[in-house]
Amino acid sequence: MSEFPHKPTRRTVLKTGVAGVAAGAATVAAPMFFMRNAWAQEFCNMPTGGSVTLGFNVPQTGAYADEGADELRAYQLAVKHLNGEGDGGMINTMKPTMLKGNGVLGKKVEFVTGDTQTKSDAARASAKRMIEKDGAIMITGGSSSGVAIAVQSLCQDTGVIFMAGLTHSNDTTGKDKRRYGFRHFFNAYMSGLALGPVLESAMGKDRRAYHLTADYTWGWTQEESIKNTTEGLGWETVEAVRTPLGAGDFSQYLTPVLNSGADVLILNHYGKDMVNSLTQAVQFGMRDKQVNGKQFEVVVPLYSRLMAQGAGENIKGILGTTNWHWSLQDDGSKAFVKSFGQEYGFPPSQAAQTCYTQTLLYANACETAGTFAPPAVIGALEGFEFDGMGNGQTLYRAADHQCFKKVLVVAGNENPTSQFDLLQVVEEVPREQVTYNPSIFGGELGSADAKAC
Amino acid sequence: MDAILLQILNGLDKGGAYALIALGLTLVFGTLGVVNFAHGAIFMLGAFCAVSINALLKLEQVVLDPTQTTAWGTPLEIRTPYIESWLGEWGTLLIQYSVPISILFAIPVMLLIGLVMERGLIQFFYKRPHADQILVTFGLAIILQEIIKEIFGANPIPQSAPPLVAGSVSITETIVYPYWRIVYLFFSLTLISGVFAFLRFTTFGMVVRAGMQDRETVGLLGINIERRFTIVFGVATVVAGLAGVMYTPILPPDYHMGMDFLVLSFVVVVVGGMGSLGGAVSAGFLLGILQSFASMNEVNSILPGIDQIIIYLVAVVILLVRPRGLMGRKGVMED
Amino acid sequence: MFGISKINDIMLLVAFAAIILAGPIILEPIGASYPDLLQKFAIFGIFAIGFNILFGLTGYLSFGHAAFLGVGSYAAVWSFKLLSMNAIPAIAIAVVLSGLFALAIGYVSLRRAGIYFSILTLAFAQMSYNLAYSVLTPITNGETGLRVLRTDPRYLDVMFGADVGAAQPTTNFFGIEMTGWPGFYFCGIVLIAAFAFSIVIFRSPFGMTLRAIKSNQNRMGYTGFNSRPYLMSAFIISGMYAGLAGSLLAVTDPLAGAERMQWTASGEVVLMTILGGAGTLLGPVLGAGIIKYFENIFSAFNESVLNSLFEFMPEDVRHVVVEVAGLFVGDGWHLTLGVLFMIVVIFLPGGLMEGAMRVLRIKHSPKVTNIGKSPQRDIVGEGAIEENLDDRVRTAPARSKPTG
Amino acid sequence: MNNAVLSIHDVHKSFAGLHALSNINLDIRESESHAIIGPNGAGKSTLLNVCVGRLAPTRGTVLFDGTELTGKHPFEINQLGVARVFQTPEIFEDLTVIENVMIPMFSRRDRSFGLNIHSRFDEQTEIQSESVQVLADLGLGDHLAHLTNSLSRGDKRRLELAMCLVQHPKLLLLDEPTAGMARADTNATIELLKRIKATGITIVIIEHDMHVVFSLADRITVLAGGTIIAQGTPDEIKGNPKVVEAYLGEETV
Repeated sequence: MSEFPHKPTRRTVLKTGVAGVAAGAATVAAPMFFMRNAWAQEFCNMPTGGSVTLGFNVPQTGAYADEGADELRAYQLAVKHLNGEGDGGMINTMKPTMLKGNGVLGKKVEFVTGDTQTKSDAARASAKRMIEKDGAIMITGGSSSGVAIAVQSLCQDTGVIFMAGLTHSNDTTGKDKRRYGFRHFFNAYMSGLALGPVLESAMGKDRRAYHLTADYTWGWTQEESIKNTTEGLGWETVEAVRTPLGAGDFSQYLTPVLNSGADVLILNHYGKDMVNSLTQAVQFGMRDKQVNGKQFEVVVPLYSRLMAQGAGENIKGILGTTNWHWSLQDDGSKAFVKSFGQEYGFPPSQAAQTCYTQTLLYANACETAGTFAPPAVIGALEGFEFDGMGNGQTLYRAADHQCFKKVLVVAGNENPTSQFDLLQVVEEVPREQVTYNPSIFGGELGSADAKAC
Repeated sequence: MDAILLQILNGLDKGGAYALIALGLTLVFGTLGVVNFAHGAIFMLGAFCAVSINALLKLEQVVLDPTQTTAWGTPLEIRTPYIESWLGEWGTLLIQYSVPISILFAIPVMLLIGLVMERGLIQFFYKRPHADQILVTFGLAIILQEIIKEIFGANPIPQSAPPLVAGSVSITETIVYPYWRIVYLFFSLTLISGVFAFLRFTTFGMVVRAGMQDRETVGLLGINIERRFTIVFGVATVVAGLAGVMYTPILPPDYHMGMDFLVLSFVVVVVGGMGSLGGAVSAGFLLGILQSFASMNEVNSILPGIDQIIIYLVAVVILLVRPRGLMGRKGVMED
Repeated sequence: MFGISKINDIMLLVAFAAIILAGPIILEPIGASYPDLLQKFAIFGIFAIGFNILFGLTGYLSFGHAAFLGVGSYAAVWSFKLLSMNAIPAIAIAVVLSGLFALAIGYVSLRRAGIYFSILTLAFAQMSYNLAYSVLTPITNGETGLRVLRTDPRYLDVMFGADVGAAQPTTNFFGIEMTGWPGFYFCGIVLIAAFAFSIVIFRSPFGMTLRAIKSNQNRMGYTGFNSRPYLMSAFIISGMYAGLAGSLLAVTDPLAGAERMQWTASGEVVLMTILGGAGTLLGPVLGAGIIKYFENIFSAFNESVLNSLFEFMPEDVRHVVVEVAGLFVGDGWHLTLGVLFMIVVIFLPGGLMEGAMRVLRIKHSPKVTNIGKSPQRDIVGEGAIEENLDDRVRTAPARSKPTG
Repeated sequence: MNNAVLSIHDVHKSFAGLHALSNINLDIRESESHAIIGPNGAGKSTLLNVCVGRLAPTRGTVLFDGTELTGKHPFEINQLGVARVFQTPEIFEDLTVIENVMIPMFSRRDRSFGLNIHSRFDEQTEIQSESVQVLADLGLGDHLAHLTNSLSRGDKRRLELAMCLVQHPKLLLLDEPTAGMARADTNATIELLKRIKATGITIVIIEHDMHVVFSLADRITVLAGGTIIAQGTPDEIKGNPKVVEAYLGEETV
């Protein structure tokens, strides 16, 4: 029927399967036999027509819905640019590039969308729909690490490339890395490495830190990474307290901080939790306090503009890291902000930038490889070195599929000139400083073999 | 010692919110016999009253400045709230005091919402079993929540406390507490006493209390108990709504905050005793304080994760050893 | 006299089986014919059937059934990790464990009835979820979810000489991989079996006793029944159904996340059951299908899909229509769900099955006034309770009426 | 007096200091019809509730067939052979008439619990035909497959009686079986109860209607203010001045 524009590409297969049921009555083995033969493609969802379908899997409901909406905007923009519509955005600044603005490998780019609900189950169900029903050749998106890891391992199993969206946990390209999964976004470990020197110069070597950590995987990896860094500086960790996800009111975790002798509060929270804990920490007067003869400081290792909006004035002057910010003045960033801003009327978020870039990088890898076959595309992405995408010279490291690029240390803007001008770049930490040895996290990539899905 | 004192303060604060929501829930249950799963959503609507007023006050006049451009090439917009350009500093002051102003606005709005809800939906469910009431109000909660999300987005929207009571006060050398939280605590105590006084000292309240004891008899006296109960529903809505308004500076509101509070406040009602006003209030404060204590490092190191389940654990224990709740009347829902 | 016979039930079951197995063709026109969604239909159908055995028959509204689903999933994944990638031990362990879990929770929760029971189950489920998400991470792998790794021991597989650790393992049923269409047929057949068992329960004296408990628990006491073990059995059976569904989730996709234990997930199965019609046989399966369809298909409608859908309209009209429709699909699918749900609770407490009976104008089907209070037993046969009774009564050996 | 089926010995029941029953000693003999009468608030229903385990007496014992009843659950007491009809019929409103009657029979067969899922409810032919018989007997033969909420009040009472009778109880407790009935209906009920009595079941009946009491009762106990003020055959009671004063007086004046 016409209302479902992306017809299943394997109608015939279905019919064979169902005919099998009809004919073979109760036996189950028969249809499966037929199906397996019918599915013998070269690789999963090989595009056969004049178009190629990408799957954009973002949170549309739940706490990260706004972030998901921004990601989706970026994806739509990327598709436009790939198909040669609009001003081309970062296609013009990317180097080296094989993209010509005529689709990918001459095929028009189409897309399907899905709702991850920020739940692993829902995200996998949605990704499976894209793979099984809509014939997506690549899945991208996600706004939390749990989801990214869950979808990434699904993609490994089905042989579909996954270009992770916003995911900051070390695990995504650490112990849970996969051959079919790629991450452009930075991670908690890099946040720690980047923050270290800045914290040192801003707060000195003699500090006592108190961590509040969201009690789940991402929170723990970030806590560990930041602790490593700060303890390396000579800071003392007074306490690291786990807070339940979605606690709402954090007062019972904040009051002990004040009398613990700590003079730095590190909030390993994200999203709503971060908005709440930071707002409340400021209300408790933490930013006006003097402890141990020093100004009490709050640090939020991972920042995003949407969170900054949620926390309002409370973020002023608070340090953190971010993957990218729209106020950067390199050609790539300027080009991207320009086309995004003209399209939607406001600047893109870091989530939008990473999603846009990932889409372009995938398309470029296909062009480079000359095929959509995942093993070749993976080969083209691994070790790919590029520039002009807003993050300076960037390397997609082959060993763990993590992008290495500069990390921005930012602080809440004291005098914002507009409602979007919330963060201010304090330092652009060079790539060399945040590069680490891939072996520290373990994990294995697995095989790149093509699979018939 | 200070730590304990602070945790009691935290608990009272949290408890204030629980108690205000639970008060309405239990009032509605005691009078109308309705289990209202949309009560959390009402709390959320109250919070968004504050957001709306703030947004209205901040309605901006946009002037394009052709000499400056944005990063994407359009002329820079210079935004000033209309109210500031009309009233100058007074306008700024109004924006800063948007939360207290919202209270004035929220009372009629929430009352209206309550009456519409009761007349439009709840009244048809008086005779239906609790399960039906739970389900229909649960559906309503989803709808209200999605409408708010459609209008305001999913991201929390911060509201600031008026400058007069922003920041924190030092009670002693080591006890520093946010001004607004103290205001909130007093506010909730006042509101609770207001509701109690209303029920105790007005004839209206007396009829309502009598109706809670024995609906049939009061009905037999020729008093139109139904109409009064409609107003009671409105009062419960206003109480939850005001709790929502006042909570915005503490917790930047988002569309889902109602659901987060709903389950907790239900537990509070059950622990206090279904239909018992005093029970709801005392259980609210009690659970708030217990939750605060359970979150202390000293406690958590002995019983890891206890802070995440303490409220539910208390509910389970109470329901088993004293099914009518702390202050519930004997025989009410005691099966 | 009961308006329904064994033959009716067998016919119902056969028709049901035929529809399930032919699902891939039947659902093709509405775009739902792909393995993952059909697997979900089957799995959540089982979940809802099980929930209905508790809620539909006894009227006890549990808000914590997702906990059993979660336990089933975790148990199954652990079986994959420690024993074998074969689905059978995983399912068996999951069903047993969730049954035990239901025994423990039921023992406590069933001491209370009504809304107290609901709150107790809710409290238990929330505790399970909170713990699974954080403190129990060594068992549940927290936020990321428990997954099968290449390096897991799998003692049973090793014993039977499988080459463990060579490649990323996949779940199987004696060699048949449990993904894609085979996965669906496997779940479908389990669903048919689960449905058959629910017919057995519904038609058995046990099932009738459960209905009687719902109808008047007080009278049950004066009739010599101890309600507690009946309720307990219903609770455990329904928990085991949930565990079965959870294990199938893991079989088709070996990852168990904590979110599936959240109370909103419990709310979802309540929605499914009521939407379809609590207390009916087919209703829960229907409800599960509709909600999963919404979740997966409606949520994927974006503006471009809508535009092409309403292409036949003139530009301006289309713009408005797309704008309005956009509120209810894509990121607004929760709104549609809420609206649909309220409509059902308010106007059609018997769920869609009651609606179907009204449309089909089955005679004497009494109007359902409360959820779950449906005197109608099912669309097939029992809807016409009063139809063929008169003949039977006449043949019954009636003595003269004593009331002269 | 050694053939007592139910013997109530020194039973006291008080609610928050209020004495609802005090010093009740009463023996119900086998196969007799025993009426308990008394003005409103005399404690008749309380006494019945104590007998079926709904209320626990504050003091005293209730023996049924030599078994102590106090502290037992209603379902256990029922299984010993005590059935009760309520003032407002307690039936299964959502089930059909025949189902209402079959369920008590399952209880008789399975005792308090049976996980009967190996057979179909509608294939219990023995139970079914007995139910049909009893229902036809009570004049409900036309309503077998009707939902009970469509029955008239009188029919509901008869149904409840049928539910008790199929269990073949040794003792049948009736709480105002004719309250609110029209004369003709009352008479029909009296006839019915006479026939039940003829089968040898022991009956305890609480009744306001003296016509019913004197047509049925072998013996009568008069309660007033929570104590027994008189006991004896109908003739003895009729002539008892205490009873006339306490109870009959107000009615016969």
